[in-house]
Amino acid sequence: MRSHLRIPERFSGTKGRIVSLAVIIILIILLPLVANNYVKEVITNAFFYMILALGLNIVIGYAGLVDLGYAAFFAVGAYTTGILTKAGLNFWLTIPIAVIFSLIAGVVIGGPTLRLRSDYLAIVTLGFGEITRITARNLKITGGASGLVGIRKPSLFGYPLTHSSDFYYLFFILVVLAAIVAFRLHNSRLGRAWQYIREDEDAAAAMGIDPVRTKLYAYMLGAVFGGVAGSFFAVKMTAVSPETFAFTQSAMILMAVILGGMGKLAGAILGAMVLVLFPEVFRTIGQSRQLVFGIVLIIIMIFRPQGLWPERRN
Amino acid sequence: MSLYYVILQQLINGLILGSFYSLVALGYSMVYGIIKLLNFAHGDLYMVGAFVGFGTLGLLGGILGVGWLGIAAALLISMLAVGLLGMLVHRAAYQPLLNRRAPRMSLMITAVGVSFTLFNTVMVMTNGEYETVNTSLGYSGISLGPVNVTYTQIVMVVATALLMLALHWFIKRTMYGKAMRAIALDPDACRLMGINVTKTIGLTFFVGSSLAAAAGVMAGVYYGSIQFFMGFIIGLKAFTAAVIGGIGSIPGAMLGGLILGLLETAGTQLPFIGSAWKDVFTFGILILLLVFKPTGILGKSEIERM
Amino acid sequence: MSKKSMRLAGGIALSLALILSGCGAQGGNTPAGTGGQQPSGGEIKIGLPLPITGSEATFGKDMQNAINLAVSQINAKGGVDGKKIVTVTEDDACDPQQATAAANKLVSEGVVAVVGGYCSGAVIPTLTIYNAKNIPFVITAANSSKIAKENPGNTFEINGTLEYEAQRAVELFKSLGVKNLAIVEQGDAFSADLARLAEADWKATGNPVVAHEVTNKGEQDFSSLVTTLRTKKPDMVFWTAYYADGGLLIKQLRQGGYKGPITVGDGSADPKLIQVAGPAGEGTYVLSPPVASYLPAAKQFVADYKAQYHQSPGDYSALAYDGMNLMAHALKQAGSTDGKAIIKALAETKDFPGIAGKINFTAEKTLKGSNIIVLQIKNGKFTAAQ
Amino acid sequence: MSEIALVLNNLEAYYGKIHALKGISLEVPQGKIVTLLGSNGAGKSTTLKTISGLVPAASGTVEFYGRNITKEKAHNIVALGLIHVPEGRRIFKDLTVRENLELGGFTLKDEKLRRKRVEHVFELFPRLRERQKQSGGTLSGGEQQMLAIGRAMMTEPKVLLLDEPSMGLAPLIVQEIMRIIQQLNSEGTTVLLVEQNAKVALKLAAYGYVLETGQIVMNGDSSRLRQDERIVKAYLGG
Amino acid sequence: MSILEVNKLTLRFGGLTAVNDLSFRLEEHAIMSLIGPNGAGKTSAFNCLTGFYKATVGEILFLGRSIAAEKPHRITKMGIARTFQNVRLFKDMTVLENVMSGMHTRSSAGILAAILRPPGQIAEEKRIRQVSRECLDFVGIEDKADRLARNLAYGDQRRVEWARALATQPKLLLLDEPAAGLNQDEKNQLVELIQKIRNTLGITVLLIEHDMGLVMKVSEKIVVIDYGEKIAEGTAEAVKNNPRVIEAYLGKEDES
Repeated sequence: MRSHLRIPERFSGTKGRIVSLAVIIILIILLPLVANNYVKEVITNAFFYMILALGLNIVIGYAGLVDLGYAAFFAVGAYTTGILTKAGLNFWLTIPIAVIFSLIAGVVIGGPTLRLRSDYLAIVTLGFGEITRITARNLKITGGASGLVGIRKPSLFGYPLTHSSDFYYLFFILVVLAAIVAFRLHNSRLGRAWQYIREDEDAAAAMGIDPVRTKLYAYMLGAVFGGVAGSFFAVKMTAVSPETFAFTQSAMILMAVILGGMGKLAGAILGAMVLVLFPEVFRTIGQSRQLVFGIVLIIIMIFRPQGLWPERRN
Repeated sequence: MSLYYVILQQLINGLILGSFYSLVALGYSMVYGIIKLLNFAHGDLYMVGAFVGFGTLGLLGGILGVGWLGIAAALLISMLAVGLLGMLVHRAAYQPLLNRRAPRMSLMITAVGVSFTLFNTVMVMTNGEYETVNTSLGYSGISLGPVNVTYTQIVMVVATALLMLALHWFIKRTMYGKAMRAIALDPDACRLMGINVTKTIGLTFFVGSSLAAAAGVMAGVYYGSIQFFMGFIIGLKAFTAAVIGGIGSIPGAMLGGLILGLLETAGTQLPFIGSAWKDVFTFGILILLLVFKPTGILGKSEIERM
Repeated sequence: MSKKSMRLAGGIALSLALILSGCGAQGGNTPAGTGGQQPSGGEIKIGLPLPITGSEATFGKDMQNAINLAVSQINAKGGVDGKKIVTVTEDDACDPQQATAAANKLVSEGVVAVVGGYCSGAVIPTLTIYNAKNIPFVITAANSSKIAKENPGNTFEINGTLEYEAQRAVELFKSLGVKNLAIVEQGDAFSADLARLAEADWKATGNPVVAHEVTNKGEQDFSSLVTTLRTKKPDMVFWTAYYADGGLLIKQLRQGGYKGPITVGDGSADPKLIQVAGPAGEGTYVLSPPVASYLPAAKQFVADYKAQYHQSPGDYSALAYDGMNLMAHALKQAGSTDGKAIIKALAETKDFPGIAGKINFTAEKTLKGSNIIVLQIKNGKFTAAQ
Repeated sequence: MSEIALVLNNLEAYYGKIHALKGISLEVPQGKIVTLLGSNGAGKSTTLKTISGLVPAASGTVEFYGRNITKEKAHNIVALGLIHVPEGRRIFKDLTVRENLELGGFTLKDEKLRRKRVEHVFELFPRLRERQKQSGGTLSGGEQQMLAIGRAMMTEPKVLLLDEPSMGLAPLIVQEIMRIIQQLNSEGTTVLLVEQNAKVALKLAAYGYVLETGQIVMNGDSSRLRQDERIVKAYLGG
Repeated sequence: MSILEVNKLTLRFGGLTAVNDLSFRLEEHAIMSLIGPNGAGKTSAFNCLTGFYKATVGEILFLGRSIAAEKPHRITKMGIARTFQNVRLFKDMTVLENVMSGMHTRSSAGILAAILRPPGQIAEEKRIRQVSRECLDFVGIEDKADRLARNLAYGDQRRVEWARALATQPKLLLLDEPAAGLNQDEKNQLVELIQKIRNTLGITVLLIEHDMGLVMKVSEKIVVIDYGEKIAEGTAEAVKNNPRVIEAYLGKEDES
């Protein structure tokens, strides 16, 4: 009986979803035709946080692991690309290298700590984040405290990417790719394994799932998202400095995930959008905007503790 | 200076720094212990405490002077005011989420929101200015060769120790203290004992926040300068200290604070580390410690996830 | 489900509409891609990218106040060629990402020129954004040596570069007979740069740097650092960062038994340094930017500032004031609001009489000559060092 | 003549989204043991939780000696003399046995009285006195159940709600617990007993109610219920 | 031959000895029960067998291979499945997804396959679903496959757990108090199911149980432990009449 009713319901749901998604995508594609650079810049920034939020969502939302130092992965990608392009390497070639380094960072952070309880994991990841930032600040190769400047913007098939619109579209494509990868990961054998572990680690182990290895995969994949986003960040900003990767940055990305709704792809996207757009919309109130932001954050959490668009099925 | 004096002086330095960390970590750990919340706003309560103390000193300074009497009054008033603020934060921001049994992550993000709110409120109110805390405390003290300890430092450490002892007594001996420990274990069972759980959690916030305020006032008096973002670093450090000791454990927080203070001091002094790398050193030791003793030094080993 | 997605779509559309309208009011009707727009209604719009929130907010506000004071004075005298100057402040929060957004916002609001800039890290990524629209930028505080390297041509620095300051510091140390130097910085771009330059210059004189230490911003306890420094036996401790923590360091150096001289860089040249350090501050040498309170030419400015804002001007207030006046002067010289003309006028600046000293530019568009002065704390006051 | 200690009137409650109680009415006369039987998920525990205020009632009333306590907070109900010993004992594992008992007397304002009551519980359960400094978690299952009941006795309640006191205990221990419940009852405490183990419960209680999917499907004197074929088949193991 | 051989197994937590010098053998295709009073160490022994606890001393051989040092997920992969005393489902996932977890060790798609979705991965997903549905069908709740686990009645939640264990395609199934919380009707069905698991799937079954009636009905062999030690072993009849068992376990229960 139920399944009879469910099929058309589902169908219409999917259809509605496809239509609204198509509308959104068309809007996004057409926007640069009417918007000025500021709007494009803000939305590009939102795209950027969406990629990071999708990556962190793998760690936090899918696998249920805390990470207060996600900016470290982002830093690894940004510095790898920054250093290598300054050394003369083509930007696109630095991406696979950034991926490799982020993977290594994921293993280094995940490896020794995955057996820890969540709150301890919180401080350890925070510690790794700080270690990364301080190391970047103290080393010569990373440009020390003032970081790397003068990173060249890349070109694509001979076309130099310099305009706001170029990066707008580039980051939009990245968001789409990231969303597809995140979606597919979530709906796969590995994605289910993450969910099992998040819900009950012992039961998952009893089903033959290796908790440590599975969690490590989450860290590694999260790290890759962060690393790739970092690579693009470096060339978009043309500068990388250690303070960009401070704890507040990690907290921002974490907020995007939780504000939107942990574990939910659309939630991470929505959260990143709210987080970037909110302070911009309230730019006019000047110094109080962060105060208003804080209050709004509390209010949202009180009324939507599961996030704006939570993962919840009936 | 001979090596002996350097070690002695650094031990003293570490101890004083550590006792501040301990005092802030205690509140962090208490709140964590009872509702499993990483209260990122705790450092900001410390900051607000410093400002309330500063304001009180300004108001009462004329009557009580800016010596120990005035400072003691400022300390008490700030502890009371910030304690109440902590209760307000709990009631307004955290309890609604606890009532809905919200995920712990949401609670944590709410704490970030509270931190933002407190931090920016003070920023707007002080116009982002640094304030200078003027007291009549001098630098006289005890000197052992090149080793210096001022009377102010001695009083601060003694006051910190007294506050910790008082807290220990409160937690171990009074019914409310026992209730707090019981709520940490099983809040529903506590309701069935006739314990008003919400009120007791509020009381925990009061105690934790007033300890942070005490540390804030003392820091203001001791260092002489306060500003709206002074809570951020100490918040992170207190969190670290609480975890080193075993989060949720009161003696653990005290121990963790002292260890952190000593570690940082050692990191500054040690060759090849120095001040530039001292935080890397501290976090490195923290991570190693957790890898080998995954629940902190005095933490209970229990398995649960967020 | 579909309802939800519709709601999301609606939400996105709404927020897009909000930002579009937030800035579109002015930005929307200006033709895209052209430089200096013709301002309507006899106004010249000038953008101020400054840190208004975050830990550097104090400095941002000091600068904002000074610039607005300059603007009100200029407008009171009839403005520039009969046009009133209006300012638009955008918060960069000392963060590169926010700064880029702020810069784009200013551009889309149609600013003709930009004055301000405090954190080098936040300033650098914005230079090309302004340059793409030929918008001139007078930087009144940020002075990392990397700015000149990245300057696409539209940017002018009126704060003396750190190279000059480092040289001035080394001269001072030599004159005081220092041999062993200890440097303490704060790990940010500015103080690290100054520390690095000073260390190189000092070593070039053949003398050793016995310690180069780093503290964290907002960290209040330097006692272990002090003990460490004392074991290195320096003849001079040089603090290259800001006044709040600098005051604490001085106090704790004295408390910890350090008896040698102390010098602080221009980030610490603020009366609050004396307040924080208290009696311990006596005798400290201060490398100061031309701070208003100690400049004979700035007496009137200080008085006006106090009258207007009921507080003393901050570290970079005088330079910010000069920056605005310089920009107004250049606008007059250019005789139009065309960006290229203003940039040309700025580049041709000759002996502009700022309250902080005469302004001339090098080929790199940085301030020619050093405007650093050496002060010393005596009887709780900054006085010119002899 | 016996007064009615506890009356439930058409009580409804939700447990999350599940309609757990669909109109429960029952009476517990003073001085008696009344048992509530039913399979897992029938709503027995929810009934007790609704009485003691842990779960809010959606409609209907709970009256305690004529006083409507439906909307009272859990901690206030305790002060009235109605104590709920929850399923799974729920003792404070990291606190000592003595501290557990002291917390049972949280509502007592007088420290001396509290100490006296602890002594009284120790007389009732000498094994707890031996272990008073041990932490609750180190006790065996039976001892934990004793502690849970002893903790509830600290306020000398008029009515005791016991949820599955025999759960997970070996038969020998179950017998001892039941003996204790009987003793408390004979000393004047009214008991509402929820049990899986119908055999044991009906032996102890004077009256029984049978709950199925949130509704009372049968009630009567224990002796009558013990004879009922349906009961025998479903709960006593035919 | 014996599928499982436990030799002198001892488990200590600090000062407490949970399992003491326990030895027994389990023959292939048998149904055996491990019984004992509460706190006797039954679940601790179970946790040793499945790798959740590491035995302090002793040897555990599964099909002749030592598994005492193996991790739980490895043991599952070798062919031992278990259920938990208090049902531990993935509550916010559907019944089908719960059972699919059992197929984890019997499938192989990795990260790249998840992202690229080659035909092999799609076929594997299909197979996982199909086998899982078969397992649900076997325990009789196929119709509830798409419901959230948390919304199921207790008895059905138990069934999901059994289906999930069966989906790991074990050779040996360990059931930890499977009858707890079931009514008599459901207990009778459980007995049938246990027999069906052994008879049609050929899986050896070892259970811990409190319900003596059920134990007596279903087991071919019973091991009784008390205070972590084995006090008796044998058929239901033999154990029932063993005076040590009566004293430790049954007490004077049957007076009514």
